[in-house]
Amino acid sequence: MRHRLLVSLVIAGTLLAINNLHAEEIKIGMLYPITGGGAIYGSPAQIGHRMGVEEINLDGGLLGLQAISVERDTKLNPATAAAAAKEMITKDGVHVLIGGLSSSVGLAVSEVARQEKVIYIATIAKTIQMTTNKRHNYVFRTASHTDFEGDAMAQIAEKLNAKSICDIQLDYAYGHDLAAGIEKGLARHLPDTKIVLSLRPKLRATDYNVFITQIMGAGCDVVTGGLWGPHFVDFAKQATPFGLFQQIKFIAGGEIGSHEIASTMGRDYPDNVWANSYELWYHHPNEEHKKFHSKLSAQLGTHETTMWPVLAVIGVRMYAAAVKQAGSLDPDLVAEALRGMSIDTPVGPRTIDPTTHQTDTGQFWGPMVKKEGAPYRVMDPITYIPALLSE
Amino acid sequence: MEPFLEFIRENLGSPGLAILISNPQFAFIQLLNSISMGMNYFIIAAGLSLIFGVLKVINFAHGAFYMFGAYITYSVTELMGLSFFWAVLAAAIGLMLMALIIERCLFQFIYDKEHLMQLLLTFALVLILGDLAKIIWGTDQYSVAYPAGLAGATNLGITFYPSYRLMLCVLGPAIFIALWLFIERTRWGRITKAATQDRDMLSALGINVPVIYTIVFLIGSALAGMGGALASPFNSPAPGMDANIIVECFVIVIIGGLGSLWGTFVGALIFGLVFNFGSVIVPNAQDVFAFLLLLIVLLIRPWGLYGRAESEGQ
Amino acid sequence: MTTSSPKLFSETIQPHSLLDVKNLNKNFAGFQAIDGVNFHLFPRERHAIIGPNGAGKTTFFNLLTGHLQPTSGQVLYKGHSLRQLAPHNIVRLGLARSFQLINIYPRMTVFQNIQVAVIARNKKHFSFFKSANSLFQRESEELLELVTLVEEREVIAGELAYGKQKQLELAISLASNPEVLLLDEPTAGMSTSETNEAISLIKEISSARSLTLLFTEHDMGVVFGIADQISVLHHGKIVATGSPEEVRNNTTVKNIYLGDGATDGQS
Amino acid sequence: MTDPIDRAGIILCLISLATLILIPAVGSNYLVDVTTEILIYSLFALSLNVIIGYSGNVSFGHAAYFAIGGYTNAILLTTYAWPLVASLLASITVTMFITGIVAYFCTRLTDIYFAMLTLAFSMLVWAIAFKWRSVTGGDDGFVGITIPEILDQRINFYYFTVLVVVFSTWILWLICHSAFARSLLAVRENPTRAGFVGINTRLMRWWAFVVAGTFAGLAGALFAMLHRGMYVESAFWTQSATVLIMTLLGGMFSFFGPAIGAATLFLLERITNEYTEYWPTVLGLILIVILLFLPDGLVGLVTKIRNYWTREH
Repeated sequence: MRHRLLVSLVIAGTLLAINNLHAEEIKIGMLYPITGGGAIYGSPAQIGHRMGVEEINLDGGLLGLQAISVERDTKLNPATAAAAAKEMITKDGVHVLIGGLSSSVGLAVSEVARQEKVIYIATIAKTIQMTTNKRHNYVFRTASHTDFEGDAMAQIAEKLNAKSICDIQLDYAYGHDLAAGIEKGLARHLPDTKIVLSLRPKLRATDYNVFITQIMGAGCDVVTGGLWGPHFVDFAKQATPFGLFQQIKFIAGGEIGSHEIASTMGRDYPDNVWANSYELWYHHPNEEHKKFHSKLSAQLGTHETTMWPVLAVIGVRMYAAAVKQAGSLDPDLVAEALRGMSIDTPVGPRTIDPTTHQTDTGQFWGPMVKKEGAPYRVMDPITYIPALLSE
Repeated sequence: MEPFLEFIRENLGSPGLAILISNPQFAFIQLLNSISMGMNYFIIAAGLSLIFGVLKVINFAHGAFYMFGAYITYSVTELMGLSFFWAVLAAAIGLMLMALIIERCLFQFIYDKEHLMQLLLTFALVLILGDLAKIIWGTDQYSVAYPAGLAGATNLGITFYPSYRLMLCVLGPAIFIALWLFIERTRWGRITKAATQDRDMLSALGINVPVIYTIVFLIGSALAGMGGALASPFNSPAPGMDANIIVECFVIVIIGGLGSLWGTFVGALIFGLVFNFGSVIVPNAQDVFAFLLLLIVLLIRPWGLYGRAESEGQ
Repeated sequence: MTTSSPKLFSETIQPHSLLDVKNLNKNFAGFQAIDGVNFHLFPRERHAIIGPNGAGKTTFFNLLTGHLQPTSGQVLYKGHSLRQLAPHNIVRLGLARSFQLINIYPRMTVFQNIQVAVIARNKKHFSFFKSANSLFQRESEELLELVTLVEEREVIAGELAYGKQKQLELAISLASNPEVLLLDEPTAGMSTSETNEAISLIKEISSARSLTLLFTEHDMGVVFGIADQISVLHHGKIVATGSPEEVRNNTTVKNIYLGDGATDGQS
Repeated sequence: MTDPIDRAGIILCLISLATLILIPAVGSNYLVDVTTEILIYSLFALSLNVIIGYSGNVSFGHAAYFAIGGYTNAILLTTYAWPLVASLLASITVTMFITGIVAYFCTRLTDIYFAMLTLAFSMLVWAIAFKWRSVTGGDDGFVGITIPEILDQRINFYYFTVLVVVFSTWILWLICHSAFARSLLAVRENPTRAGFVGINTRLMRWWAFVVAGTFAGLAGALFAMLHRGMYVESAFWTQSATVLIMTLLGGMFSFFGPAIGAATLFLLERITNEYTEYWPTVLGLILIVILLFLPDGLVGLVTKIRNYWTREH
């Protein structure tokens, strides 16, 4: 029984090995969750990834080679992602890995990249570890990270003149990291303001009443939170009847200012929320963004577009630019080119720090307000808070 | 040992307990939180419990039914523009239809198989229904508005409390009483109850047992759909919401005692209380409450609070 | 063959009895299934317990083997209390039983069915690395011979004919090498010819192995064919004990089987 | 449940072993990686079958012991820099010890209650791995496990895995064909009868649980080394469900069935994922087919076909 399977495996493996001998294409590996709960983000990111690859080919390819996209579902599971990353490298022969949504998936893929000496560009995962203690030669990040995000939130708290702060973060890696980032940011911008209450609802929590009532009893004037996606939607829907948003200002990290959250919530989007987003379809920081948006909206078939595709596109572009500069696919040369690499993107210029491998990815921040004619809330005024840890 | 002690220190100790003791209003609000949460869970778990009681099948797909209920509510209210009441009805009926198809095409063939087989068949359904929801509704998340008149808060004298959640506090017991009356006071109910105890006896009496199975499965599924519909204003329909709820429903049904409606009701309340008061006292242990509760109950009472032992002498 | 013959309605504990039951009660949610039974089993007896349906025979049996726990009273085997003792410990003391409904391992072969019992008696069931196939082959085969199942050695037990399954179960019980063998309705559901074979088989085995036998049975042919002592159970009480002759002539017993008790038995 | 050690069986085993030894000669890193992972999952599934197939209890939390073994190995190798052999032995011992405690409580119950209690315990293990960040890395995962330099080479690690898995399989094979396993089968088939021939049924089930958990721990330890990381998802109940499906797919009434199921499911998932994002549906349909038509799994199917064939000719 067992040997038959193995024999067929051997045959399959031989064929694949032969296949891989002549690389005539540049294989761009993609790792996003496209099934289960993570698909809310992974599926739009997948579209962006494909757009990025298409761009390369429209541009005449790289080093005279066409680019193709090799895609795998991570299922938001680090072990699955690691196995998929390995498979893409050893079987499909990808030249680069791009993507990764959660901290653990990002770190797991980064570990594979280190072992296999393949470039990995993290486009969404924000964990600080990736570019600090877990950094290695081949990992780069185009996403923001929790220290940048926390610092921006502290800056807004300063602008809002916060006296005492309640912090609510999901009880997992991103939440813990962001809480630390906010604390560091507060030390810089508002050294006298204290966090009076720290709450940690579990990841994928469904009931926030117990936390909402604690916040309302704690006497803070500002809440900082990293409740992303459905967490924020549920929290806000449950907090509104308590009148939380009438009493307290909410600084929401986790891209709560993005189009998909605002449009999903429509008229239920609460008052007094200051939120962030990587990109806003109605805000054009440069000419390229207009073109990008019309292309994306044609792709999606809707005028309004989500934020995730641009993150994926930036990752692919960063790699393409590095290959061009290195004039080679050799990962060491490409990594060398990536250090300090600077490109233009639809959301402004982006540069990778040569020592930390972290891109200076800032975000748009602003209060979410009702506007004439818009069916849902928009950010206004929009401020770009750059990725600088000001002293 | 040192890292373990640190781990304990990190996770214990909060100002919550002090507030709870010193502020009765705060404690009262937590009580309301517990009840409304428990009732939301009860409506869903009652269906699970009913199905187990009669069919002896632990239905993993119950969470998926709940998710479909929430999605249907979104479609009916936001896309078709009908009122919330019709959406709840549509969710219940929609799930009944879905359950009918599943029961006739799949379930009826595995009633005589081992429990493991049945459990895994429902697990297969979870996988397929998850993809089906993705095909129909995509991977976006949606928001369902509170029904008119229940969006705000009600003044209870001591405190204001969200009207919608208060409605759940009333609706939960109402559904419990309705189910109880159905089982205790109607012919169909009595037959159903008899079916929980001895299937062979019923078929010997000439009662069409398969029909009872079908009906119970439909009612149980309708409750899941209704639960999803009722939760949708504060739990946004999104992929993966089935997985978020099903394990907690298992915990409730098992600590109450499999197949006992009263047990499920009590289990849901206990779960609500432990979850809410636990979150106040130990604010970062939400992940553990459900399983700790299950563990403690099963260690003390292996067949749940109101469950009966499988057989004497075993 | 038989040794002492106790008096009718004996209340005193004989020093040499194997099994003593003292004032045994079992109550099922208000229903008194066993009502203050005193009973003694002496070495090498072939003792039958009879009584109409619902008299409490099977309950009494299950109480003796620890399968049920009594509400009150005592079961002593060679002076040891059996209360709270797990089945496997009771078997260790030399008490084996069969069941009224067939109780074998249906998906294992006939040989394996018997072998498991032999393994257990030799306390080899925690041998993790001793290959099972050749273990206790001779001993298991002897038992197969004893119950005349040699030809069915490799048959899956669940596929055997009913009578043969009963024979197999007897062999399983014998494999624990008991001093006392308790058989619950050993011929229930058998055809006449199977029953006759079973009677001679049981007789033969019990004398060959010097077994003490305690069994319940409703077929009087079987009872009088095997037993040298009979106790009559009625409404959870033992109303008579004695030799077959004595019991046959006992008026109470006659009343139970012919008089009012007969209708009782139908309920 | 009998696997007669006939000549054909021995030849089959030798061929499998030879194939395993020769695989790296093909020169495909992918093939080596996939085979390594399949071997680990095979051991995991084989261990689960000691509970399911032999003692007749369905564990819904087997991933917990896999994770305990994996985390223990990860922590000892990396945080405390233990040598490999010591760390592996310690991982097995720790898993055995914890399984023993859990099994003490679980074996009090049977059937669905047993399944649910194993689920509860496994989720507790998951929660501890999740919350105890300073030791396990929490949900960031325990990334960057240091393994001895010699095993850093893909081929060397492969042969190491072959060695460990083949040896463990041999031990499991001995156990599953021992007097213990035969008595355990009796407990599965008829616990009442088994009790009345003198078998302590609960203790038997306890041992089965411990054996199963221990080998799952070893599989987990290998898994952590292969991925140079251990993640909380490996303790989640969905992982337990996956290994359960593997066991069922191969066939729980034969010794090698679960290993075949593990290999099949693993390859199926890899292949399907390349063509469609609807792997869950594919898995669901596979499950339904097994449950409705192939109760004895792939091994049962092969036996059926062979019987049909021999009858025809």
